[in-house]
Amino acid sequence: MAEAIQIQKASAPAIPLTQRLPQTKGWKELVRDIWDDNPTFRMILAMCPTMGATNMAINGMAQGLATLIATVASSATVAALRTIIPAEVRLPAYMIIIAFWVTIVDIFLRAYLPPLSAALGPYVPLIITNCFVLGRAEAFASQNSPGLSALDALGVGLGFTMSLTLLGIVRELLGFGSLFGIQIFSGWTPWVIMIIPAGAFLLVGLYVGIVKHFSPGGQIGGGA
Amino acid sequence: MDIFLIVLGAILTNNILLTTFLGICPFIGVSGEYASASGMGMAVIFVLTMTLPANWLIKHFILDPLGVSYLSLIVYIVTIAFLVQVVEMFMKRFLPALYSSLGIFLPLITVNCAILGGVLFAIATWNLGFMESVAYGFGGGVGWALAIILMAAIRERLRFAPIPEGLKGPGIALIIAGLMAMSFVGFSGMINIRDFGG
Amino acid sequence: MAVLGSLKTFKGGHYFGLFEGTPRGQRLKVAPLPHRVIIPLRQGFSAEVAPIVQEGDRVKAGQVIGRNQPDPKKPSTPVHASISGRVTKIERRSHPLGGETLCVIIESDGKDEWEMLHRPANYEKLSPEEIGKILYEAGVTSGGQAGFPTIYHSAFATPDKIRYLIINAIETEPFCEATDQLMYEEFDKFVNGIKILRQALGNVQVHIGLGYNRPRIYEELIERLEYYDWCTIHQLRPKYPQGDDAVLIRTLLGVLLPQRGYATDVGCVVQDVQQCVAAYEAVVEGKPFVERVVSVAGSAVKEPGNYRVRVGTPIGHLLESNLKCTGRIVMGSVLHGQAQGDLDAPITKEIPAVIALREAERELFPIAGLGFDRDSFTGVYLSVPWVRSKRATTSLNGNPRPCVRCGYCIDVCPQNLVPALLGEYSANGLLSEAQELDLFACIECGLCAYVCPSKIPLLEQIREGKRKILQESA
Amino acid sequence: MLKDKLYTFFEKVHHDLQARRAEGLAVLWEGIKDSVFGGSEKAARQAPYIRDAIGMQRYMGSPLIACIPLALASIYFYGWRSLAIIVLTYLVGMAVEFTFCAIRRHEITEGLLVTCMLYALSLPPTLPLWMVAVGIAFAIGIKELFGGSGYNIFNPAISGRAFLLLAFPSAMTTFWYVPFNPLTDGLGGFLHWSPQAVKGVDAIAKATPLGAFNSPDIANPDLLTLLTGFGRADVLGATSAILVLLGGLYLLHTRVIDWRVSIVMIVSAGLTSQFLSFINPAKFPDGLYAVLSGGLLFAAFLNATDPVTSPMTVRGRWIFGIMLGVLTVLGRGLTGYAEWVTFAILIGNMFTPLIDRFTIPKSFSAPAIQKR
Repeated sequence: MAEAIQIQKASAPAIPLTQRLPQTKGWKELVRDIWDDNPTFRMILAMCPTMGATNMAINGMAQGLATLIATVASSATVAALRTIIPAEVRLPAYMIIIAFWVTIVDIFLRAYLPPLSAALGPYVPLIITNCFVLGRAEAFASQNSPGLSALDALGVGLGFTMSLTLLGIVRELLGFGSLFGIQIFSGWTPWVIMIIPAGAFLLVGLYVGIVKHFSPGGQIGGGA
Repeated sequence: MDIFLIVLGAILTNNILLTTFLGICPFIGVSGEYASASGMGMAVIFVLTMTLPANWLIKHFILDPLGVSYLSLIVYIVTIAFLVQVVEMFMKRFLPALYSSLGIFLPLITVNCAILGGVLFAIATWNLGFMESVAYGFGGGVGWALAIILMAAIRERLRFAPIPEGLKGPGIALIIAGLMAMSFVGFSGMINIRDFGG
Repeated sequence: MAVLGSLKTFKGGHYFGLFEGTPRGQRLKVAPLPHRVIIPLRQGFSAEVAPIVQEGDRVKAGQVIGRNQPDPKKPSTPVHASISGRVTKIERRSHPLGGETLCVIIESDGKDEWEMLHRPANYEKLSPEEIGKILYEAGVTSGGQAGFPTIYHSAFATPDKIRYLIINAIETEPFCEATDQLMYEEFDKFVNGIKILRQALGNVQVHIGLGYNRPRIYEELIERLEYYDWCTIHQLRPKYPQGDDAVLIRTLLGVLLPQRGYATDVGCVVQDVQQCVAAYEAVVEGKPFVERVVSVAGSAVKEPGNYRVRVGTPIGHLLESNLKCTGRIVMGSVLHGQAQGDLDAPITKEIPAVIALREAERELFPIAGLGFDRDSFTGVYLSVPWVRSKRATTSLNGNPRPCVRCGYCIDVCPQNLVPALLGEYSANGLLSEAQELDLFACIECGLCAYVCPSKIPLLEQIREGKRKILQESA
Repeated sequence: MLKDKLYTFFEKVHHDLQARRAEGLAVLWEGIKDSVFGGSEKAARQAPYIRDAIGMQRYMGSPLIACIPLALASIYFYGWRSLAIIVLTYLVGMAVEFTFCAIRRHEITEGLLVTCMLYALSLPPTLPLWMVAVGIAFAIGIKELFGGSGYNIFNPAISGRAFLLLAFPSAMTTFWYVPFNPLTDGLGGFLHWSPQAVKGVDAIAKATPLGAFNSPDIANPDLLTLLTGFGRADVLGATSAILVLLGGLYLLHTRVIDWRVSIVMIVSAGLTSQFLSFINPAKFPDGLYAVLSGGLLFAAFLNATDPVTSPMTVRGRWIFGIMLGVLTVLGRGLTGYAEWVTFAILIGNMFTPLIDRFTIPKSFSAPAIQKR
């Protein structure tokens, strides 16, 4: 965890893509978080839901959005409470805050979208241990205003949602021949391997390689 | 016999890492060197074997009777963090040799999803009994440790391999994990831990 | 005397086929006297001695031309002129076994006058010290590339620590036939040389390692040494590198040599046939060690043969009229020796053979060949025992490729190492890990690189690794 | 001399390609030159100055020689379609490998030829051709992602096959032809495209030996059928056990494969199955049947012995062989998959670096002594 946070801090400066875009602080944070610090493909964080919840595009998207909401909410909360929480107990406190928000999201999903909740299984509660949620809280929200923190978390969450949806699309397309549940190829021979864990590992590995190949630089990390 | 089957199943058919994707981040991050990988593996075995029964007890004797199971996530994570702290302090005090080899990995484990994930799968999803939970905790830890140790040995052998630049490090590790998962598919259907749940 | 019935051998190794241009069974011929000899003032790894002649001096064969004060820390022996004539030059040249050294160049006067050592009446009455002194004065150095002085004032062989004298009478290097021939032709000198060396070491136990493909010598040795209980004759499989000190001692005595150590560290002195003969000639005939036997061999040589050659003879003198095509000249061993570009490089006391190999030749689709004349550790070619000469060129016989971990190098390694890993680690700078895998147990026999189907220069990588480690620790 | 002229030509074109910065093409051209001259023109620049006659071409050529009878037999048994599978495999495999070599500028290695042959021979004769192409593309692609021959942790042919097994399980495991039988069909497959084309849908009614064993209502083929392959439905290369054995013995003779992997694997599988058949004859066949069915012989001689993916130490090879044999039999009996040889080899490959790590032999030397 400590490692992951350091990596995130270290990777912040000198990103060319950010300089070609509008230069407001919030916007910069957002873009950096979506692309250059993309939690899955560049930071290699939060791998469990990345693979566990992406066998269908809709699952990937739902998992991504759930994570996004939890991240934004907890980052904003942490930022709001940053002056109150004593430094010594900040990590446990952050975890409790995150666990609280994740519980809310989980209960919400169970109440209003039960099939989706069943499909995602324990991967929604597992958002608690997605290191980048805690990472954003520790690295950014603990030093910034709630608004900026929410924007920062939104960036990360969008990047995460994007990656998961992308993975889900490919896996569903090859695995079922459909997209968001709609059959695209008729008479498609399903590639079963894309639905089982092995396919997830291989695909994420390839994605990581491709992303790193086409935009080298930045920090590829991998911590807890 | 059931206990033995659960341990075996947790290692082979329901490998916590290769079939349920738990604990991949440290699996990728710490598998670069054999020594640290085996240290991390041992630490996970240790913590998982302890936290699973502890959380089982909390669920069945505190949360369920009080009817506050909606708080379970928060309680689990706090318990895990607390237990890891206790283990760390205990080790530092009484087992300094073990502490020096595992100590640096212990704080990392709190946010290792293998721990919380193991708890959620065993207690919430499959609803295992107490002894079964202990067995699953131990077996899951062993399965995770086995995977990371294999991965470390493989990556040590690939030290000088001309892997494409983009895949070096995490990329190739994920692909290796994919092939490992492919070979573990062979075990599927042998034992299913779900069958032992209530 | 104890005779051991069973054949002894060691793990690994390789039986080489009979290569094209091997002078097997050819009688020793006396090489014509060279017009000029170049005599290095250093033997192998021992210390360089100071010249005691000057340019223009006249010398006789066997006359001392360089010596140091005896110093146990820097072992050396006197160096003798090997022909009679005039010293024309004293200059630094490269030593055929590596490095630079001072050399004395003598122009022959064609007379071949000798200056002998003082000759005692009966060697059997001499004390070890006296024999040692004679051997020292005669410049008898041990064989092998180390080239240490045999006994006297050597820091590596103090007689009281020595328990065994080991006679290396098995020649397993490809192309090296001269010492075997010497054993046949000078059998008396050989046997008496063993006795003299034993006496000089204080009557230690003697173990003779002999190839089992030499049954005649074996029977003669038994006949001659039957009544001595200090002597054991071992019949060994003629597998390369049985003649290496570490392998020979392990096979005969079951003792492991320490890493970076020598035979003397485990109480052994290993001597070759040539040294036994030289010891006899020095002590009984008073002849300094200025002439040795050398095989002139290889696929580029017209008439391979075994010669008695004066030390310091330039290899060009032996080869120039004898080459049938251009080739690569290797001194000593084709497996671990040095290629020599300079035809002026002199024969030294340590060099048993001069080998000229044909250069690699282009072949169309060599993969399609049946390969009756190919030597291989594997059975992929139909190389058969009745083909009497195997092809010997410098060709790699394949393309360099990444290691496929076939394990052949492990199979052949006589030291039970993992050469593929040693090479990989050495080449990639993981020196401490290479050392953990006992890099220094490697005896540099070269077999790993010989058998490697991926044509990885393992020997060179391992040597480089050792060199780097020694540099770092120095 | 023809060969000298040819060599100069090769050198000239290579030089031209490099001058035009077409380095990818230059790499391919170099590969063609290497296959013509076999490295015979390259000289040893360092000791040892003479080298063993075996090079990678001949080393990798030996399994191919062992496979030629199997390939011919597969054409006989299953018609020209099996040749189409083999040729397609080579075309796609080479295309993928050449692309990688040209992009990554590393030499083309001979392992490709073996991989393609072993992969093609381990496929069922009914497999759609596009699946053949996908599988071999995966196999070679994964190998190249690891850095090419010599660095691949997993046997490429087996990983390609495993990919197909997991991606298209029904195509890989349900449809089997009855092969042409020399006793009744004369020239058999040499005259036909596939058994189905002659015998109609009935041809797809046969179970493989393992399939027959696993389903109680199909009679097990007898020993002679298993050995000769006459009337035995199986994958292309493993139909006739005798031919596989012949190839295996040839490879053992050449030392290209190690008996410590192949024979040990076969024997341990046989013993394990024999022993377990006493306990549960419904799930475990007797030893001989276990060895002769399910492609075990083929895999033991040709796949498991792949040097890159099996341990390099002697003790390691023992462990590897025993592990594979036991795993195969246990897996077949305890899980639903008949294809356990494939999984066992993948698992063995996975363990190889670890086994190698712990089986480094102890050198024949005493520790260094302190010098004065």
